[in-house]
Amino acid sequence: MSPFSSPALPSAAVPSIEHPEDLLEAMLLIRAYELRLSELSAQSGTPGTCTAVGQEAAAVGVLSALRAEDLILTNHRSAGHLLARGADPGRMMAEVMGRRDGYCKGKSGSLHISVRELGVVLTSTIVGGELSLATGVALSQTLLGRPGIVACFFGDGAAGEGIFHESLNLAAVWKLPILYVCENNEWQAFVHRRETMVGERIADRAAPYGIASATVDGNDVEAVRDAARSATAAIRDNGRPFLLELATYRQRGHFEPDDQTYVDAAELAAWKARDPIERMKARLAAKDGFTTGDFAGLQARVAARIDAAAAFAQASPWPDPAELLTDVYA
Amino acid sequence: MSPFSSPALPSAAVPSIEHPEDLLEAMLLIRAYELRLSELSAQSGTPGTCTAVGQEAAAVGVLSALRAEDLILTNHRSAGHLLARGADPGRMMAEVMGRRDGYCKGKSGSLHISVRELGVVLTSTIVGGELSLATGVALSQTLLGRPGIVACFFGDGAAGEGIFHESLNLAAVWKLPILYVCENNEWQAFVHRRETMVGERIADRAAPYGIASATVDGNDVEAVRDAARSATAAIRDNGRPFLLELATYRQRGHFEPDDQTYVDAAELAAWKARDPIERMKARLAAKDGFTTGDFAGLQARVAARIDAAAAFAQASPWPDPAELLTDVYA
Amino acid sequence: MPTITVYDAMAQALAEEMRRDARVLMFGEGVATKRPELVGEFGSARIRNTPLAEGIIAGTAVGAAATGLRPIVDLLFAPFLCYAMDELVNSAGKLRYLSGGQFEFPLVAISMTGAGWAVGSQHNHNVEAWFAHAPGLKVVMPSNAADYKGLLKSAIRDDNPVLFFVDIGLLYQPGEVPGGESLVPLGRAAIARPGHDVTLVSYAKTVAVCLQAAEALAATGIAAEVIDLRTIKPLDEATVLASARRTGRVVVVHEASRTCGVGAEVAALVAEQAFDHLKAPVRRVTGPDVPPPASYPLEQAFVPGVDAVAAAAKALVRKPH
Amino acid sequence: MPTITVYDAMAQALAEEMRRDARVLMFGEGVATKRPELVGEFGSARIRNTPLAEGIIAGTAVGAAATGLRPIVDLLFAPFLCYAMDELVNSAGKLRYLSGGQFEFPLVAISMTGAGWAVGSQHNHNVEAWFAHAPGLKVVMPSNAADYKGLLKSAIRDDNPVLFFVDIGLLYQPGEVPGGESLVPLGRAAIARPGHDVTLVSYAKTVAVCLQAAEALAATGIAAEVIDLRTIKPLDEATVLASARRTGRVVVVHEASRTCGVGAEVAALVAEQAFDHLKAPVRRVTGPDVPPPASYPLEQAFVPGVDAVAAAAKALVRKPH
Ligand SMILES: Cc1ncc(C[n+]2csc(CCOP(=O)(O)OP(=O)(O)O)c2C)c(N)n1
Ligand SMILES: Cc1ncc(C[n+]2csc(CCOP(=O)(O)OP(=O)(O)O)c2C)c(N)n1
Ligand SMILES: [Mg+2]
Ligand SMILES: [Mg+2]
Repeated sequence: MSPFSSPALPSAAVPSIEHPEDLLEAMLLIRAYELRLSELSAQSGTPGTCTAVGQEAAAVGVLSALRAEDLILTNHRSAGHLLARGADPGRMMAEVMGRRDGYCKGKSGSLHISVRELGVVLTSTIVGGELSLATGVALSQTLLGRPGIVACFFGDGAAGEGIFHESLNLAAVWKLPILYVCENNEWQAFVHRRETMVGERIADRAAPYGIASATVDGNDVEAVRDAARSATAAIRDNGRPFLLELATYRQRGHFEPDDQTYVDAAELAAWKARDPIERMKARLAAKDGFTTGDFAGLQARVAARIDAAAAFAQASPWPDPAELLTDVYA
Repeated sequence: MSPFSSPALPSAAVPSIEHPEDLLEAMLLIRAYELRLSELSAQSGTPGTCTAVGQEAAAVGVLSALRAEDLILTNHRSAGHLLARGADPGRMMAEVMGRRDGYCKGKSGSLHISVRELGVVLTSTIVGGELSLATGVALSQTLLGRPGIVACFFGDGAAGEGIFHESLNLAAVWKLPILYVCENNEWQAFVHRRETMVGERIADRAAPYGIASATVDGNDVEAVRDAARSATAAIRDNGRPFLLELATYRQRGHFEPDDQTYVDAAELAAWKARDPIERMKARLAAKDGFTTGDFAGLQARVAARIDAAAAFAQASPWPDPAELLTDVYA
Repeated sequence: MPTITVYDAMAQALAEEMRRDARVLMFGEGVATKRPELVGEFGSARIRNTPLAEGIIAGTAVGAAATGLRPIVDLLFAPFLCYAMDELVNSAGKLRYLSGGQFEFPLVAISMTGAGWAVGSQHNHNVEAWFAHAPGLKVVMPSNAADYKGLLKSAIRDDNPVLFFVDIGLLYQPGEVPGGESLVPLGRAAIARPGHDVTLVSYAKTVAVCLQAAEALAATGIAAEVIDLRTIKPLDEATVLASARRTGRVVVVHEASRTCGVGAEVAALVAEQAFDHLKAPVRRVTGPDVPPPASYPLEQAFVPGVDAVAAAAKALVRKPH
Repeated sequence: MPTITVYDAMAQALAEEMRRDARVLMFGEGVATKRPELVGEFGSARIRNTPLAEGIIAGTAVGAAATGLRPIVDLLFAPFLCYAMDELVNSAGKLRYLSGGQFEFPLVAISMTGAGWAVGSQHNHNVEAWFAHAPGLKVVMPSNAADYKGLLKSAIRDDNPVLFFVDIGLLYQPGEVPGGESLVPLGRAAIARPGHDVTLVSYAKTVAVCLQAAEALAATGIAAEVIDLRTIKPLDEATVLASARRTGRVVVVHEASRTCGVGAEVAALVAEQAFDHLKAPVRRVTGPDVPPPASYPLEQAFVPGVDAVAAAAKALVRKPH
């Protein structure tokens, strides 16, 4: 059935991340964006954010495997997903700052940025919120005959909420085309993952629901992309959900600023040594003759974009006070 | 730590179900109790109930493996658990009828009968309610240094609620002594279990949490008792949760009266042929020389108890209207 | 006009709206089992049983609504809404606003509540006020078969999330239901009986209680006006205030517990906006602040009775001012 | 008296009560990480981190409370209570009643809410009225450091489930806190400032708004009495009504949305019980019926301001009657 054409999603152009250098540049952009916001929030009146520094390969690897027609659900730690999908860092920063030109008119702030025109729908900062909504989005895709699958990003912590289990089970029973992407970054705000579960792998929770799964090195952007490609191929083929777990690490605190006094220094150092950007840079240098100069060029390009974004956001006006009362009902 | 002695639970005598004939008699009592209430509710103003006809072996088998010091949580389909624990069928019927002498003064009705003095605590008719509470009861046992473990009965449907997952995970992480007993009776009110999950076994959901599990024939009372004995022995030994799944079948409707038009006749007939009472009776006849006369004797004893119970309940007065406003706050 | 039960009136509304709009679908625990005629007409893609998991049922509806479908979910008994609060309140009610208006949430969440089945407060708990207090939601709770049909149809056509409460005490009550579209708009109260001495404001099963009380009052020479709110949010303030200003005396009646209930809102509204016309205090006759019990006589005692409503109205009319 | 923040006042209350009663324990997401001093003194059995799962955190507290422990759970931000509604409402609030009084539920559920951090309505949503509307629960929401300490201690000692709301706008505000036991009883409002022309009834962060408004009103010759409810359920009706009868004019002020909020209850109470003493309508000055936005200026605009409160009070006093 699909006699009704609902508004197509997404409606804007989605960039393709194809070449190894694109992967690196996308990660650099995310890193620069998040570090800039961290600096700003440390100094002045800019609100704090949840950064995903150290997890850029997860966002970029998965997004590079998606198609324009696919839809995405994400959460509080969403900047990487949004930027890799092609969101404008200026409008994102404006949103973080609560300004008029933000993607959500400043009403969201950093925690629930949706960009409908890019197919990034229904972002929720309720941990597990995206898991509760993804099934419905996938049901729409299926019943309205739209081609895209649904990618749903969530954390290892979210996998402790009951709604994770309800979502997986329904997706399995109803055969919904969902790529569940668990960014297992070892932290759940101020609690280490180890304190919250027996065992190591979230992916193990898929099998009882009859859902296929895989765990890959989430700090290797090409490994993530390859795993996401085969997972999405399977979903497009059989219409069933798949759970992809990305083993990674949250290098900075939960919410800026965060002194990380509760973090084990050795663990942090070990993961910093596996930084996804450094690894990709080294691989490019070794394999493709990527030079320091090439890298500097990428960094300059990224820095310029972030400078422009910050300037745009800071110049954006506050919302009109009357906005307090709009957008409640359709 | 346990400097504080909180009121001991349970405080009343709990019967022991030892001999094969005890197992049979306990099942017969449950069957007679539930059929009597079904008849009463079909005729007159007696409220309907959720019966567990066909599932008696589950209740009796597990309860026969528990000790007096153990605590029990159950749900809307609790009559078997209560009776096997030694609850007075007269006070139970009075509760079902909303009378003053009910275990809960008539305020519960059939759906949430708790009997604190027997250690049957916090019965909830919210599907999954018992799963949400069992962890706290087990935490009390552990921290207050009380010896008993906690048995938590729930259905295959309850295993679809997210709280099931949260409960198992917390019990595993905190090492709580809980025997999770899933009575998989193939029905979830008016929905067949097959429509609600991929695969057949609820027990498969335990492993990802590091929880041991087993599935046994829930219509074989001795098999259930044996499985419950080894599960409880493991829990008493290692202090960790265990999930025991009992494969059984709900022979009557969800809530009396129920015409079961939605039930597959062949499936129902196949399960009726595996009736737990008939099977135990046949086994006793074969192995222990149990005669038709012996059986008639048991049945007569049980019938007399149920007659007396019904008479007691029907004679019990309605609660005083002032009771509407009591028992809200401690 | 044909006389049918509330249950059948709702069944008509569902079938008509599904026929009208292929984006409308319905799911929930046992929905397909209980409505085989809808499965027959619309197929199993649009009428679905679900696993037993209210959170994901509601969440799926919210996600589907935002992306092109118009789901109806049956969440059975109102206390089970507790498992779906995040999806209804934090997602359906807030994500339009938080996204700066990017999404619409045309969905209906049906649940049953109220005394009548002696099943106790884990099945019977009137929580409509919760959803009136939360932003971004609409709340409907009709009192008769025609309104159940007409309001359910309007709720399905509305582009916002609507909580649709069914009073189980009314479910099998027959009533006249007009043919044709017979839409009843959301947000419009009905004057169930006109009168000029005192206004009885109510909704759901206690509308009938108020009508009986009005009948009894008429016998003593008091003309009571009975207002059936029908929609709790948006509240039809104009109709309530016009009546309050006309009669100068208001009794608010509902089954839900008193504290912070819908009656508090109506009383506060009247005390604020119709104060100058009031000839007597605004009275509330409501269920008590206790969990509804199962025992039949206690359950019945929970619900405001005709005598209590009539007595409250009489006291206001007699009051010198 | 020492001056400490609300956060520290609460920390004192927790430590003192855990010292006093070995059955008291506390758990929640990050509780042990954030309170290492309590872990140090009381050990990791009594101060626990949990998995990220509000339902089971609350349910565990309910089960533990019924069987001998006295748990405190930190559920972080009030919107997350949506995941714990079943456990709080259907279990903690009802199972004593449904069991005919067999169990007690001495537990405290702490959560934060209110404007101040510009985090939007999935972190900031004042839902205290929900729990006042549900049976069997108590609800506390203090306005100053001394009350945070004294009421938290009383909540921990209470044998019933208490929802303890922390206004994040107050969390790091300093205040004088007396030494010693300094218990503040549940259910008792405070007269934060006496006056005879108009009564401002409030709680949490808007008490300070009312005090500033009272100051401004004093400059124009109007003596406003400010009542700090402190406990929302049980509501101290006597204190509110005595003041309303004395001044004849009442403004209810809170940050939560208007419809079916605590202000509706207070206004309805006054309109019902103090009607004969009222010289003017009962006014509500509350947050609007919209989700609190993240953008800082919009978030601030959500909260009732000094000017709005003073203007409402002035209008009542000027009103001829
Ligand atoms: C229901 C709910 N509980 C708690 C929080 C507070 N919180 C925000 S993020 C977070 C940690 C989430 O951990 P995880 O799912 O692993 O995602 P990560 O932050 O590591 O990306 C917590 C506890 C929340 N936003 N929602
Ligand atoms: C949260 C909730 N949802 C729905 C119901 C209605 N209901 C009562 S029993 C039941 C079926 C439960 O199935 P299962 O857990 O398998 O237990 P069984 O009844 O088969 O013993 C349902 C849907 C309920 N009581 N609570
Ligand atoms: Mg994480
Ligand atoms: Mg079942």
